[in-house]
Amino acid sequence: MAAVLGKASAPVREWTGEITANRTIMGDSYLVTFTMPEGLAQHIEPGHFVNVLPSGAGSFDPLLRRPYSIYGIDAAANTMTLLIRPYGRGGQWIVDQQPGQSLNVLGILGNHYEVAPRSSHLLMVAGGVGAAPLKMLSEQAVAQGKSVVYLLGARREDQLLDASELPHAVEYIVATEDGSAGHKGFVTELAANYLTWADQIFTCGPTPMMAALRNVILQHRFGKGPQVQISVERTMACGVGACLGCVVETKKGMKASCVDGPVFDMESVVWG
Amino acid sequence: MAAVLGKASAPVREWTGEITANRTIMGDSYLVTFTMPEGLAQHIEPGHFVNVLPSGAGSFDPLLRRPYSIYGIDAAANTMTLLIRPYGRGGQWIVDQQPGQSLNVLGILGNHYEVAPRSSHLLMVAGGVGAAPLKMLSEQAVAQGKSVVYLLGARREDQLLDASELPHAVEYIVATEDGSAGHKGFVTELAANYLTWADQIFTCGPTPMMAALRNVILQHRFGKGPQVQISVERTMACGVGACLGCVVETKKGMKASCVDGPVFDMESVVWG
Amino acid sequence: MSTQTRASLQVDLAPHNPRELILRNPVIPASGCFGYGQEYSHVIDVQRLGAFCSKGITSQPRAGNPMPRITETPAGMLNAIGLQNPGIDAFIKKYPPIWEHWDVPAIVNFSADTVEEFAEMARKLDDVPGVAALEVNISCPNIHAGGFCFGWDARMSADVSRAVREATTLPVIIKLSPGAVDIAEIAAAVAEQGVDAISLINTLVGMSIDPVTRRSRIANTTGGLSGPAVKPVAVRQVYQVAQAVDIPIIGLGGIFGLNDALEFFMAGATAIEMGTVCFSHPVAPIQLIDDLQTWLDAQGCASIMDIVGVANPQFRAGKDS
Amino acid sequence: MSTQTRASLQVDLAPHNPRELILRNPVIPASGCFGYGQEYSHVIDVQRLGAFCSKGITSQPRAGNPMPRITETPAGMLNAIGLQNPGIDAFIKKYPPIWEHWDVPAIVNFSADTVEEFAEMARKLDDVPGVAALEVNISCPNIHAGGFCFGWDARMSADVSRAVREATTLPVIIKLSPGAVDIAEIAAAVAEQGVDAISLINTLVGMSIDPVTRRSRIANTTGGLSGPAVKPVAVRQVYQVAQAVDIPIIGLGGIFGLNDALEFFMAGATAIEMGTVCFSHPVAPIQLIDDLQTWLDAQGCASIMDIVGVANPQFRAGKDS
Ligand SMILES: Cc1cc2nc3c(=O)[nH]c(=O)nc-3n(C[C@H](O)[C@H](O)[C@H](O)COP(=O)(O)OP(=O)(O)OC[C@H]3O[C@@H](n4cnc5c(N)ncnc54)[C@H](O)[C@@H]3O)c2cc1C
Ligand SMILES: Cc1cc2nc3c(=O)[nH]c(=O)nc-3n(C[C@H](O)[C@H](O)[C@H](O)COP(=O)(O)OP(=O)(O)OC[C@H]3O[C@@H](n4cnc5c(N)ncnc54)[C@H](O)[C@@H]3O)c2cc1C
Ligand SMILES: Cc1cc2nc3c(=O)[nH]c(=O)nc-3n(C[C@H](O)[C@H](O)[C@H](O)COP(=O)(O)O)c2cc1C
Ligand SMILES: Cc1cc2nc3c(=O)[nH]c(=O)nc-3n(C[C@H](O)[C@H](O)[C@H](O)COP(=O)(O)O)c2cc1C
Ligand code: FES
Ligand code: FES
Repeated sequence: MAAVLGKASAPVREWTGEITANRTIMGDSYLVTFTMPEGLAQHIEPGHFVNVLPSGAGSFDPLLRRPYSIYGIDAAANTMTLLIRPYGRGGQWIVDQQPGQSLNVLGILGNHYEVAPRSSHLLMVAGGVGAAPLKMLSEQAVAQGKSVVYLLGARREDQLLDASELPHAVEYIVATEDGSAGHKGFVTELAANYLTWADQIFTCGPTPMMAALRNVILQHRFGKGPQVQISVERTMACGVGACLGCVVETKKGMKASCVDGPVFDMESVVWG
Repeated sequence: MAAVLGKASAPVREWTGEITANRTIMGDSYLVTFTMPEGLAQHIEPGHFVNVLPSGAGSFDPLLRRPYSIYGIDAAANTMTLLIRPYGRGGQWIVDQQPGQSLNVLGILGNHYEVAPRSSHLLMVAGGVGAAPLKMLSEQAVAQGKSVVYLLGARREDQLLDASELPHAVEYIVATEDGSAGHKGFVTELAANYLTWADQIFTCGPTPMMAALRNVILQHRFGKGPQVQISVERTMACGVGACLGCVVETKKGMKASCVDGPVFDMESVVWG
Repeated sequence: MSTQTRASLQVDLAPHNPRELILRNPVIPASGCFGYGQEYSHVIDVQRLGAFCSKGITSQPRAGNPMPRITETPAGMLNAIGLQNPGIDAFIKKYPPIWEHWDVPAIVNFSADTVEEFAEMARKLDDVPGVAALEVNISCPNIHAGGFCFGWDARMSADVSRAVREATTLPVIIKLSPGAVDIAEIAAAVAEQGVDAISLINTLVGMSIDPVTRRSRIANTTGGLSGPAVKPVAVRQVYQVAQAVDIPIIGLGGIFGLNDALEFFMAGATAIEMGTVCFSHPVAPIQLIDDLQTWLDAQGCASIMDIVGVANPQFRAGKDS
Repeated sequence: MSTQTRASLQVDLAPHNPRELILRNPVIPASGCFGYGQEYSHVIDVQRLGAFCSKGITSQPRAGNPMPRITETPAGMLNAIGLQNPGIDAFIKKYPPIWEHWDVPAIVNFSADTVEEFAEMARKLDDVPGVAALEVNISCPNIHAGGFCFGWDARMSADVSRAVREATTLPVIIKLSPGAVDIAEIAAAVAEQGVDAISLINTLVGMSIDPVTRRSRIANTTGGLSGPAVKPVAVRQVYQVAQAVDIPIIGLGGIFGLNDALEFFMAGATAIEMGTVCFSHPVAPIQLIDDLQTWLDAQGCASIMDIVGVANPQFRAGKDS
C-alpha cells in the first residue's frame, strides 16, 4: 500500500525571527521559540521543517543551515518552537542564542505526515528528538478526536519528554535503554503490541530505529497491515530540491528528501 | 634623539575572560570589561595591547585575533577594559558579547610608552579610539605628579571621550572636524601650541594623523625638541613576533610592530 | 560625485555572437545550486535575475552518487552529487518549454566524457527554444585520457571548446576547473577557439574524514569544495584570466554578498555566478542586484562596466567589446 | 576496549636514515607560523612539542615584501611575507646554537631560486649542531624556468630533491606545493630520490581585493591561503600521496584541533604540522598532544601508528618502516 505522499507545497520565506524563549528539555536538548512572519502559521502541518542558519551575521562558519522539524506553533503569538539537540557546532550555536537575539530561518519546508480521514487509531513511534514532529501530529490528531498511542525511546530517563508536553488524551509509553524508566530496551519492542490496534503508524528517529521498526512490522504483519509513514533524516544543503544532496532511494528512483519528503511511506523506500 | 624603546617583555597567556560590563562610549564604540588571570595586572603598562578572538568556540570565521590597546585595568577586581570601535565583522562580534559571556584573550602583548623620569610636561595627542592607551598613560602620569595635556580629535562631538573618563588633573582639549565641539579642524592643529611646553609627546591614532603631527613638529622644531612616541597600527596575525606580518620599516630595518612596538620613537620610523 | 540617472547593470556576455547574451544585470545563480530554476521560484522572484545556470546535464540519465553526497567544511562545503540528471533528451522535453515563457535567460550547463559527446550535446541544444546559452563544464574526466580532467590540460580544453563552438551558434561559455597549474594558459587556449565567454571557478577537489567512522564523509571519497573558503583562489584565478583573454569572464566561487561580488568585478569579471550561497541565503542573488544598484549609484558610476577590471592593471577581458 | 598502558605518540619520520628523526609525539608547529621557536617560548612549553619547523630561510638576507602582508579571508588568511629572513649565514650563527640546548628537535625550512642553491644551502646546514632535519620548500619560483614553481613540475621537484639528498645526510623532508595538477605524481618523483619524508600542503595561491581602495589587500598582489578553509584540499592531497609513496608523510593545512589532526592521520600522515592556528590559539599544539593521548587511550590504541592511514584503503606511506 505504498501510498505516494504529497510534495512540499507550503510557502517558503527567509526570515529573521526574534527568540522569545529558550529552555532545556529532555536533558540535553532545548526548546527554542521565535517569531515568524504573518501568514505562515496556517500553512504549517506536522512533519514540516525549517532550516536555521547556525551562525551570526558576519560569520561564514558554520555555513550550512540545519534542518529542524517544527515542534509546535503558537498561532496567536505568531511563534514557532523547535526541539533541538545540539550534536555539533551548528546546533550548539543555535541553542546558545538567548531571548532577544535572533535566528535566520528558511521555511516552511518539506511535505508532512498525512492522516487518512478514516484512521482512528494512530501509533507514534519516536526516538530521541524524533519526538518533535510527532508531538505536533499527536496534538492535531487528538484535537480531531483520534486515539493516539505515543511511544518514545531514549537512553536514560532524563532524556525523555515530560508527559506534560503531550495532550492528556495521548497514551504515552516510554522505553529507556538503561531501564531507568518504562520498558528497558528499545522503543521498537513496545511497538509490537500496537500493530494490530493501529490504523496508521508514524515514526521519526534515528535510521537504525526506523529500520528496526520495519523489521518488527514485517515480522508481525498480516494482511495489509497499517500504513507506516517515516520521516527520514539526511544531510541537507538547500532544503528546496535544488542541490540533490539529500536524496533517498525509493522504488520510483532518487527522491529529494527535502521536497518529496522528509515524510515517506515506509514501503516506498529502498532499504539498504 | 631616536631612542630605542623596549621590546615586549610582559608575560603572554591565552585565557578566557568573563565579560563583566559592556557599555557604549564615544558614540559608536564600546567599553568592554572582562576578567583576567591572577598575576597579570602588575605587568601591564600603558601602550600594551591584547589580541581578542572575534568568534566563538565552534566557528573558524572570523579567524584572526583583533588587537586592542588596554584602556584601563582594575587590579582589585582583576579586570581589564578595552575601548573598541567595531569597524568590521570581528569587532562587531566582540562588542555584541554580553556580560556573562566570555572572550578568548591573548596577552599581555607589545612594548609600552616610556615616560622619562625627568619629563614633567607630557603631551598626549589622540585620534579617535587612539584615545585608549593614552588614557591609561595619563592616569599613570598624573599619579606620578606630572602635568598632562590631553588632545583628542574626532569627527563629531558625540565621538569624543567624556571628560569624566580622564583624571581631573589632566588638561583635556578637543577638536572636531565639523566644529561641533572645541577646535574646528584636526587635533594636530592644536598640538602646535604645546610643542615648546612638552618634554615628551605621546600619540596614537590613524596613520595620517600621526604623519600630520610629525609635519607639525618638523615645522616647529627647534633644537632637539620633545621626544615623540607613536603607537603604530598594523594588521596582525600572531602578536608575538612569529609571523612577520606586522612589520614597520625603521632606520634599523624591518621591525615587528607587535614585539618591537607598537610604540616606536617617531624618528626611528621610516616615513613613506 | 553622484548622478541623477541610475547606473546601468546591463552586461553583454557574447559581444561577437549574433544570437546575443545581453543580461539586464550581471547576477546569475550557479549550476548545481539552483536546480532547474523552478525550485526557487516560490522563494524568490527568479525573473529578476540576470540569468540562471541550470543543473549540469549529461547525454544519458544519471542516478548520481551514493549518499552521503554533501558535508560541511570550514566556511565551505564538499559535494559529490555525481551529476544526477534525467539525461539530455528528457531534459529538453521537460524544462526549456517552461523557460520559453520566462523573462530570465536560462543557461544550460552540461558535461560529457568525450569531445564527440560534448559536440553532440551542443548540437542537440542548439535549436531548443528556451535555451539562451550553453555553459560547458570541463571539470570532468576525459575517458580517453585515463580519467585526467579535461580542464587541467590546455589542449584538451581547447579541443572541447572548438568542438562545441562548431556544433552550435548559441553563446558558449566554457567553465574552467581551478585544478589547472596555469589557469591563464588554459583560458587563452579556450578563448582562441572563438567561444563567447569563460566562467570560473568550478569546485576544488577536497576531502573530509569522519574520525568516528574512519571513512570519508562523502560516499564518493572526494568531493568538490565550494563556498567562501575558496573565494581567494577564485578571485586570483579571475584576475589571472582577465590578463590573458579578451572575451568576457563570469566569476564565481564563494560570493555571498556585495563586497564579494565587487572583488570579482574589480578583478576583471563582467558577470558573477552565485552557487553555495543559494543554500544559506536563497534571497542573496536578488539582494545583490539591489545592493549593486545602490553601490554603483553612490559611486556615481554610469555602468557596472565602470568597475570591471579596475583592480587589474593588465586587464584585457571584455575590453574589445 | 581500553588498555592499562598509555598509547605511544612516538613517530619515526626518517626510518632509513642513520641520523634519525624520531619524535616523541607527532605535533610540529609549521614553518613561518612559529618564528625561530623562541617567540612562543614564553607562551607555551615549546620543549613538549614533537619538533618545530623554523621560518623559511634563503641564502641571502631578505627584507621581505612591502606591507600589507596579511589579510583575513573566510576561515583562512592570505600571507605574502616574502621570506623575510637574515640569510643562511646569520641564521646559522644565531639560532642553532640556542636550539642545541633544547630538547625539542628543530627542523630548518629553506628555499632557493635554483637547484644548485638548494644543494649549497643543504651542504651548509649538514653539520650544524642544533639542526635536526631539513624541510625543503619547493613552492618557490625556479628562476631558470621563468618563475614556474618548482613544486608544480615532477622533474623539477625531483631535481631539487636529488640535489638536496646528495648534499646532506640529515633527514630531508620535501614540502610539496598544492598547486600541482597531480600531487601523487610529484610525490612519487620526489620519493624516488631517497628523501626521508614528504610534508604537505603549503599554501594555495589566493587574492583578496578591497572594494574601497580597489586594490589587492596584499601589497604583493597575491598571497598564500592557509587555515581551516584549505583543510579539505590538504586532506585530499595527503590521502592521494599516501597511496603513491612509502615514506612517511607530514600532513598540514588548517589543523586547529584533535578532529582535524585525526583526519590527516587517518588519511595517511605519520605526523602533522600546525601553522595558522598558532596565531589564533598558540596553545593549540600543546593541547593537541594532550588530546591525542586521551583519544588514543580511550580508543585502546597502542600507538598513534594504529590509526595512520586507516581511512585509506590503498595506504602505503610509512608501511615499510
Ligand atoms: C528533516 C529533518 C528534521 C530534523 N529535525 C530535528 C529536530 O527536530 N531536532 C533535532 O535536534 N534534530 C533534528 N534533525 C537533525 C538535525 O538537523 C541535526 O542534528 C543537525 O543538523 C546537526 O547539526 P549540528 O551542528 O548540531 O551537528 P554537526 O556539526 O552538523 O554534526 C556534528 C556531529 O554530530 C553528528 N550528527 C549530526 N546530526 C546528528 C543526528 N541527528 N544524530 C546523530 N548524530 C548526528 C554528525 O555526524 C557529526 O559527526 C532533523 C534533520 C532533518 C533532516
Ligand atoms: C596595537 C594595536 C592597538 C589597537 N588598539 C585599538 C583600540 O584600542 N581600539 C580600537 O577600536 N581599535 C584598536 N586597534 C585597531 C583594531 O585592531 C582594528 O580596528 C580591528 O582589528 C578591526 O577589526 P574589525 O573586525 O572591526 O574590522 P575588519 O573586519 O578587520 O575590517 C573591516 C574594514 O574596516 C577597516 N578597518 C579595520 N580596522 C580599521 C581601523 N583601525 N581604522 C579604520 N579602518 C579600519 C578594514 O580595512 C576593513 O576594510 C588597534 C590596532 C593595533 C594594531
Ligand atoms: C551541490 C553542488 C552542485 C554542483 N553542480 C554543478 C554542476 O552540475 N555543474 C557545474 O558546472 N558546476 C556545479 N557546481 C559548481 C558550482 O556551479 C560552482 O562552480 C562552485 O560551487 C563554486 O561557486 P560557489 O562557491 O558560489 O558555490 C556545483 C556546486 C555545488 C555546491
Ligand atoms: C605567515 C605565514 C608564513 C609562512 N611561511 C612559510 C615559510 O617560510 N616556509 C614554508 O615552507 N611555509 C610557510 N608557510 C606555510 C605554512 O607552513 C603551512 O604550509 C600553511 O600555512 C598551511 O598550514 P596551516 O593551514 O596550518 O597554516 C607560511 C604560512 C603563513 C601563514
Ligand atoms: S537539501 Fe538540496 S535537494 Fe534536498
Ligand atoms: S603580528 Fe606576527 S610578527 Fe607581529
